[in-house]
Amino acid sequence: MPTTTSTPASTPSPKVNRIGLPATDYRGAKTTLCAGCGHNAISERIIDACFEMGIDPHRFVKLSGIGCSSKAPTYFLGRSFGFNSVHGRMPSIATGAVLANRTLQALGVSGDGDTASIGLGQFIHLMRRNLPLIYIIEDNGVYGLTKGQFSATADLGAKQKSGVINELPALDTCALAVLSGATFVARSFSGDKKQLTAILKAALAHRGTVMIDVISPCVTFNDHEGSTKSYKYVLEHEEALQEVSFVPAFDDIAVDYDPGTTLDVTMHDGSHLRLRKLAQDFDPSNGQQALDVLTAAHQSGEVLTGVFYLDTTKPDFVQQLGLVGEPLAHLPEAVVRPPRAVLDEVMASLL
Amino acid sequence: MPTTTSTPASTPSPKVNRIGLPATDYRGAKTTLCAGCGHNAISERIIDACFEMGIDPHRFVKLSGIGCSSKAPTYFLGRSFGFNSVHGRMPSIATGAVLANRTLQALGVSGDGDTASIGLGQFIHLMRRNLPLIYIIEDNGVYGLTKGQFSATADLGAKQKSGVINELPALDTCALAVLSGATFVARSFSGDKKQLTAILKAALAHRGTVMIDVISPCVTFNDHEGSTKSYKYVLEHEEALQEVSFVPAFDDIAVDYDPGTTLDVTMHDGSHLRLRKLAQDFDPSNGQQALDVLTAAHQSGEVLTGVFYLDTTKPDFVQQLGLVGEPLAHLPEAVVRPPRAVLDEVMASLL
Amino acid sequence: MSTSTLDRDLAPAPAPASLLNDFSIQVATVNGSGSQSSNLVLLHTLFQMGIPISGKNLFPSNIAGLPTWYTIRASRRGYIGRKKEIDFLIALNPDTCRDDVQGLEAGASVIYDEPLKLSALRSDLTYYPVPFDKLVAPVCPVAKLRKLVRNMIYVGVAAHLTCMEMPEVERALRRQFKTKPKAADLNWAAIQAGYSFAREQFPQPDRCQLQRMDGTRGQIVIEGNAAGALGCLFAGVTVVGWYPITPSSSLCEYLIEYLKRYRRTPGGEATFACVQAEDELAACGMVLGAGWMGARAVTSTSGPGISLMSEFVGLGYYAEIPAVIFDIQRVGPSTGLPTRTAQGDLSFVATLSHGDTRHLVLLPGTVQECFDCGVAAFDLAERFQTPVFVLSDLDLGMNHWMSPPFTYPEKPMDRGKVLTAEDLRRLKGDWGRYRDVDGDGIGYRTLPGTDHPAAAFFTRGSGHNADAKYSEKGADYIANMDRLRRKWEGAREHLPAPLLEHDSSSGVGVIAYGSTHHGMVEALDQMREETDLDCAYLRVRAWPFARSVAEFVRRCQRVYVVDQNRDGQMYHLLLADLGPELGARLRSVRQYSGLPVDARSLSDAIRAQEAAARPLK
Amino acid sequence: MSTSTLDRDLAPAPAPASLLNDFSIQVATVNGSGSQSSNLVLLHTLFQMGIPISGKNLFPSNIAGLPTWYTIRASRRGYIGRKKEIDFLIALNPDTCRDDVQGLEAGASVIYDEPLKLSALRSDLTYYPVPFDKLVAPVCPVAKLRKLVRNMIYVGVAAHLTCMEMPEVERALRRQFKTKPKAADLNWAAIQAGYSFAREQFPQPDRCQLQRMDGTRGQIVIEGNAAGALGCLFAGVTVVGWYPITPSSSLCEYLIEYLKRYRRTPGGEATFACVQAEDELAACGMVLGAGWMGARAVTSTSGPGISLMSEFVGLGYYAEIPAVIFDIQRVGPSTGLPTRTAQGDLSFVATLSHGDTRHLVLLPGTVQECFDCGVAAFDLAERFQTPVFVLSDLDLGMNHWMSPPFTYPEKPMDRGKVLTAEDLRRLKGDWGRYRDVDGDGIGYRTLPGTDHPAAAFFTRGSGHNADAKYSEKGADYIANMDRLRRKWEGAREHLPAPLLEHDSSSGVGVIAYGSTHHGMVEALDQMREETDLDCAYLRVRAWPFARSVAEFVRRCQRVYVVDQNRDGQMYHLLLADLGPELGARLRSVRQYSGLPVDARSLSDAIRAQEAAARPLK
Ligand SMILES: Cc1ncc(C[n+]2csc(CCOP(=O)(O)OP(=O)(O)O)c2C)c(N)n1
Ligand SMILES: Cc1ncc(C[n+]2csc(CCOP(=O)(O)OP(=O)(O)O)c2C)c(N)n1
Ligand code: SF4
Ligand code: SF4
Ligand SMILES: [Mg+2]
Ligand SMILES: [Mg+2]
Repeated sequence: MPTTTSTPASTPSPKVNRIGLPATDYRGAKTTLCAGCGHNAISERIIDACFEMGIDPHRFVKLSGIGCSSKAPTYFLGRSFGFNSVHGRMPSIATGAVLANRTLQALGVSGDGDTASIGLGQFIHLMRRNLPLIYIIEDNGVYGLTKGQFSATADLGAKQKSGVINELPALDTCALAVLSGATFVARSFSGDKKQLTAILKAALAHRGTVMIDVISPCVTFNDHEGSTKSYKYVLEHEEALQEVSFVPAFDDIAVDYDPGTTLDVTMHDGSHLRLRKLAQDFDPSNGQQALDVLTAAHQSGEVLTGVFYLDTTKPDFVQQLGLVGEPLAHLPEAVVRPPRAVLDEVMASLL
Repeated sequence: MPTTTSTPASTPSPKVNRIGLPATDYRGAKTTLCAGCGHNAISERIIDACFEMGIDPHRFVKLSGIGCSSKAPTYFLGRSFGFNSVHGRMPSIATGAVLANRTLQALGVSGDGDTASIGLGQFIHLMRRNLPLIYIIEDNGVYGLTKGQFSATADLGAKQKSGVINELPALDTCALAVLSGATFVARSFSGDKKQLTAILKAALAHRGTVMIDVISPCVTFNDHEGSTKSYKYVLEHEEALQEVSFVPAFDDIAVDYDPGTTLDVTMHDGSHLRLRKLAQDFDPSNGQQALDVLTAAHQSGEVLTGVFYLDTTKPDFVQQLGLVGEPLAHLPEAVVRPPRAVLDEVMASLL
Repeated sequence: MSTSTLDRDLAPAPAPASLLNDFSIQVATVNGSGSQSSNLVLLHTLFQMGIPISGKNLFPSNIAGLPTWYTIRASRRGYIGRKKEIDFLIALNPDTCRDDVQGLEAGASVIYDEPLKLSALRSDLTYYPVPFDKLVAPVCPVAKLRKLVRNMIYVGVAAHLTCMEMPEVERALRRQFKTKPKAADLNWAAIQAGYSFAREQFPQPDRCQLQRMDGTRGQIVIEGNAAGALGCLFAGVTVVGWYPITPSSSLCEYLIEYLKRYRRTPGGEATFACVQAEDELAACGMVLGAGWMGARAVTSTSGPGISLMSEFVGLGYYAEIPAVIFDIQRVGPSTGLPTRTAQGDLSFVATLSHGDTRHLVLLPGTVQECFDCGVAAFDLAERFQTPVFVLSDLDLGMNHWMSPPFTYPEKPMDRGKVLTAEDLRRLKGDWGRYRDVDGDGIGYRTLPGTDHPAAAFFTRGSGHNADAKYSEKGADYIANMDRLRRKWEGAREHLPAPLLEHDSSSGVGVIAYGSTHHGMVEALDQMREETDLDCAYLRVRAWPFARSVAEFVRRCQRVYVVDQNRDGQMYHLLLADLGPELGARLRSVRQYSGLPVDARSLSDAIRAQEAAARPLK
Repeated sequence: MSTSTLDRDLAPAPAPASLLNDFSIQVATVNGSGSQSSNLVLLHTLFQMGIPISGKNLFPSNIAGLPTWYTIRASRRGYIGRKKEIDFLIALNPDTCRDDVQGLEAGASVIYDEPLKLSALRSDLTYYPVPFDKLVAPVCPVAKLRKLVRNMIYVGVAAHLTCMEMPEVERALRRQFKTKPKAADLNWAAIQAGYSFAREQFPQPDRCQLQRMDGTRGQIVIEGNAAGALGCLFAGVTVVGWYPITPSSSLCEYLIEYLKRYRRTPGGEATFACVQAEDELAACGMVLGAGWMGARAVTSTSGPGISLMSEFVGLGYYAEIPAVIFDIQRVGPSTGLPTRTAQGDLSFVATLSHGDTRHLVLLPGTVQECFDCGVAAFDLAERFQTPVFVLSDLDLGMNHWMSPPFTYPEKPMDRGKVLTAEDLRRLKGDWGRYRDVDGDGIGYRTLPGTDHPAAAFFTRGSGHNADAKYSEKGADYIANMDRLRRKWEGAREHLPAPLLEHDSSSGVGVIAYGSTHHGMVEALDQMREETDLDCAYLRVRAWPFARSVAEFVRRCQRVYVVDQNRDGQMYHLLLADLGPELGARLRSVRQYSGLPVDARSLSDAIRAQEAAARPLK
């Protein structure tokens, strides 16, 4: 079965991309994260995906909370605006930003502590609104920046470096996202270059909330024996739901695929997400089934990756609100300040 | 199939209950809620259940957030301590209170706004800890006390009195509770005296987090045509998953039941929760299945009631923390202030 | 039915001049009983008769069944603050009627529901027993409507007793029921029934009398929250993030109404986005996100919401993001008295959030200023790149105020220092977000989406240098903090200026702010007229203070600072700002019962302190 | 290997007296490189030699790879504040070494990694180039361990140059690696390698010299957060709700360690509950819930967490619930500089939350007081039934301080006014939660579970009367608020009293608080010794202030109030409290670079202001 991806793995990247920018224009400041941190690999994948998709950096915004993960946006797409806000509250900042300028592509980066502990309410409400945004959780099961305490995605029974055992069940952010209304829900692994890049590209083509939980080992505090978010554990327990590939709309290649084994989803921009079935028969348009496989994986201790849920039909929040096409932020005075007659009318009604 | 319940419906309440208190000792201050408010009916059911179970009022505590619903604890069990805290944060207050005195029975009362909007994060984290507590959401789909704005449990397409349509999907608090780790999850209706009383009694017999979402119409702001939380709508769309009855441990009656159609669950205190199957074959020990029926009901617009999930084996938070049996709050100085030798030991290690 | 059947000639003769167009009517009912329509009919009738009025609703934190008092004040001298004494009581609430009656001054009048049998309570009042149920039955055959219509009876009774012009009553009523002519007819019948009954039963006119005058021409009646909402509308707000809370909700609810009506493109698209957030933290975050993006964004809340916004406001201050936050104050601390008024958030808001912060705080004192501050706040937020607070309160925000019509904003919108792609080309990309190019502490910003390779910068609440790069250097931190302080100092003369409401050479001054103004004006007259104490009066309208505040204090020997809070928050802000030397002239006057401040309490309090300071003539 | 192979006789001769036991060593590395063990070996060696020391870690808000500086100060006079000048630099960070060297005063010494080639930078320093990689290789054959062991080389080099006693170095090292003898041996070999190398290469002794003295006998070395945790342990805390945040996390982490170790029943059951909450709101809520239930509960946080706790703290104040909240302050506003120190939350915390609030704030200045305040805070919280804040900071909380051992709390726990079932029977159930029976503003409370029909009451953050019934009455509100204020006023003399650290009749005074104390003590000596300016020094240890603060100010003409924040927060609290007359004597001195305040900057600042006030002799 031929599948195609546009990850650098299969085709060497050209000097410049389709909008004429070199890959270096997608890089950011030098990382200050630990060498080997999963978050750095995710930054690389974001750089790859944006470069290859020909994203215009100045039409891209990066938002984050607080944590090692939330620092990451400084280290990619340096030519894009970034906002490193406060702990757990990126979703609301992003909501305001996206509504104020619907024409930009927004990427939110969060950590598992940032999202599943302090930020849980905002996270779910963002999903519920289907705000057009890519939301990435760089998920290491611990609070990296505050030195290794368990987060709410730490698995039951996982062991801390100090030997302490986690006695609480993990919150599954993918299941929560499906349940709450996100329209594109996936899980990947920072070390899975091919899958993560393909998912990120598809995310860039989606209109609505994309929630990607990326398992991203913390080499300093959570990469030891007994951790369920270590490189070793994930490599041994990763189970891909599908083989994910992405054909961008501008790559005008007709590629054969077998509809019996591969599902082709046409994205909003005309590109194609191709999901080749692996173990099980799985329909990503069925939220119910998504919850099923997630619950099952949870019980078996598997790290299930892939695209769990995808709905390309649901209106996003900007559409729901019926916003004008131009950015609200840039509407001129003549449009946003009603004329004198309106004030007169209102005053007259109060006489 | 004979089933028995100890609700007043089937057996007239005696003058005093098994601990010798009259029903009036379970009443509270005169309600200041609107006449006909569902919340008042829930208060009545709580009074019934506590009276019939012979709960000792002084060993019972009531906690709430802010809202019409959160005012309700003033109107039942006036002889119990109550704490009307701040909006959406009852779970953390309850957590501290329960840990400080594990020997009291705690009941948390919240609203759908209180829980599913501002309080969502705390709600889920309480479920995750399986704190021994009965958590009741008096769910009317609106913010009653602030005059009728939609809450996050308002159904997609529900109509406000002013005609505004809700465009966001409802959060299903039962599904969230199941997903997060609560060990007893149910939904009922303020108007369903028999079911609600039986569930409340079972709740009093459970050890762990009990989450009961009670649909409770707001007669002032959400009882009109177009509402999906009106008396009319719920009466027309309620679908009971099971016929629920409860046999308390102290009611030493052996009652026959057909295990083919009725599931008997032995609760922590030796009492029995009897669930007689109605439409479908349903196993409340299976969280997966709970999510399935909830999702299905959601899609069909049904108000599905009953006990969705029940796990009588999981240790609660107090057990997990390995607390002493006596209330932490009352441990004497000799127990909580280590002796001088301990300070000497620590000081010696720092020399 | 027309009003012509009611004969003006039969109306009682005018009462003693003292209470002519100068008294207060209080309607004591149960909330949820629908009396608000009747009260508004009364209010508008007086207003239409040219009599200056104000209407204040004292309601419980509850939806139905608890005591509520609506007080209408008529004041021929134009006082619109609360009057302490009730001259005319309409007692309909069985739970409170005894207390209500006992609380009256001798000589007051009482309309009451006959079965309540109140006339035995005191002998120094004038009683008008009215059999409401008997009167309403024939007027309103549908029994379940009677509860609502019943309240109109007292409108008719009061109209007769106080000599309202019935055509104006009818006009007020029909205005009230504009969209429901049937209901209007029904209610009009009830009014007439009350009127006729009173005319027969109480031929003697009451001492509270009304007479047409020319005190309201061209004026409007509006709530401060509606005024604030209009301010936002005309400020060109585009993003609204809010969470319901009394007494703030109506600001956003009005705003949404206005936006829906006046801010759609011809194609019906919205030029605004309103989001009911999941809580106040989120509402504030949305506003900051939108402000960062370059939109004019607003939220409105009350005390508990302010507390919850603390962390985000600190971010806005330190990352320098425009935001407008209305705080419609209610009585704190904690949940406090959600339906009572106070000025208790002032000092908390002024330096909200951990670390050294100083915000811009506007203090509207009238509904017109709620409008003006609404407009100005956005200009200031964008000019100073910082959160701007508008501190209103329940009294100002939710009560009915008479006001001159608002004036259309003449100044074009000030979008502050924003560099476009063109600017950046001109500068050859050499710019830094937090550089103090103009020496006013205000940097230039670019907006996301600006098409220039050097446009982007990284916004953060952590340490940064003048070029918006992450920095932990002490020197960068100090430079940044000092610049922020400079920026704030520089705002003093750009905020709504203090108003010298009344000048005097007595050496005694008062400083008040916010809704206190209305009681203050009247209290000043009282002191001048009753005891010859002529205080100069400066009304402060913003923090940080303009230099003229110090000048005012310098010209006085003693300055009474009036606060509606326990701890004298404005007094302390002034003391801190003026320093000990001038600050020694300040005296604190505090009122914090939760009721709108009244002139009598104010003048009593000031006179008492002044008497201690020096014997009055 | 024993130390006997190292011959003390070969050690260089003592240096000029001026730097004998009186200098600072700064180790500049990259964080995550494991240098902290080496630094602690140095610190403890000096301490064991009887030389007063302090150790300060200046680290980035990041986990690995960024510049970090650890500074050890030896002070024969016992000064343990930060010293501004670095006398001895160990430069290992290629990214900062040039700046580090340029920042030195003339005459300083530099150990550096030879490849960095620093000696060309300046000619007025003494350089000790050390080939770290070459030296470590033979000592540590396992390549991947070298990164860690490498840092021990500089211990050996410095030991030789400054004449440390090698047996004490070894003792300090083995203490450090108590549980890992193999690692100890390896590291010891590295130290010796450094020592031998230095002895050969640098026979000349450095001017920074150490010599055994008797300045640390019986003392301990501890971080303030560990001390605070011990305070909680001995206060009998039972419920801990917390959320990680720098620089506060270690307090709860230490506390959890101590509780696990010392607070289990013989059967292994926990007499405590620690919960890592989902955020600071929840942490604070848990503390209030537990406090309401009658438990001693604590949380610890830093600025952002304080902001988030605002709403709950207002509830605690108004509903009168005991709670202990540590704020280990870092540099704000917003995220600010999470790993730098400040006193910037003081005024925010003092009146935290909307509405009129006033809290009890303890201000420990030493690690011992972190312990003592830890104990006292719980007594005060239960006595006054209110949240009590303990304001520490990063400097005090996370740095290493020498201190006398802590003293076991002699006073039994004060659980405050709690009525038991028996009490209620005696009172025949006639009590009211908020009645002011004793005239001190403090009511009696009952605890949930109390077995008496009249025991239960309803706790709420909304209006209530003296019997804890819901009330919206103005009179109830005022009575309650006035009582709360009375209660707060009454606490003045029950909080840790101001300490007159130094008296003088010069008429010039200083007031400082918190970690500023250590720089202050030294600055006073500097001023006295260098310019004959002998300031009296009052150290304030709590808010509200005891009356002795006013007495102190009254005895002075000018009082310098030292704050580690931009806006002079303590200055303003004092001005507000003392009033304008006495307040006029106050002068504000502010230091806010994020570094622990040093004596030189303080004495310079005070002298400059004092010179302007009157010429110094
Ligand atoms: C309000 C608030 N509380 C606490 C902190 C401290 N803090 C910084 S990062 C962090 C946790 C980060 O964990 P996560 O989101 O998982 O990111 P990671 O570092 O693991 O990538 C915490 C608790 C903070 N900055 N703000
Ligand atoms: C922090 C805060 N925000 C807002 C409010 C205002 N408020 C009071 S009750 C309420 C909503 C209550 O809705 P719900 O929980 O559904 O209770 P109901 O009244 O419908 O029973 C709100 C928003 C508040 N008290 N505190
Ligand atoms: S501490 Fe962990 S999460 Fe943080 S940068 Fe290092 S490896 Fe990454
Ligand atoms: S407003 Fe609605 S929720 Fe509130 S008391 Fe009335 S009926 Fe109940
Ligand atoms: Mg993490
Ligand atoms: Mg509700």
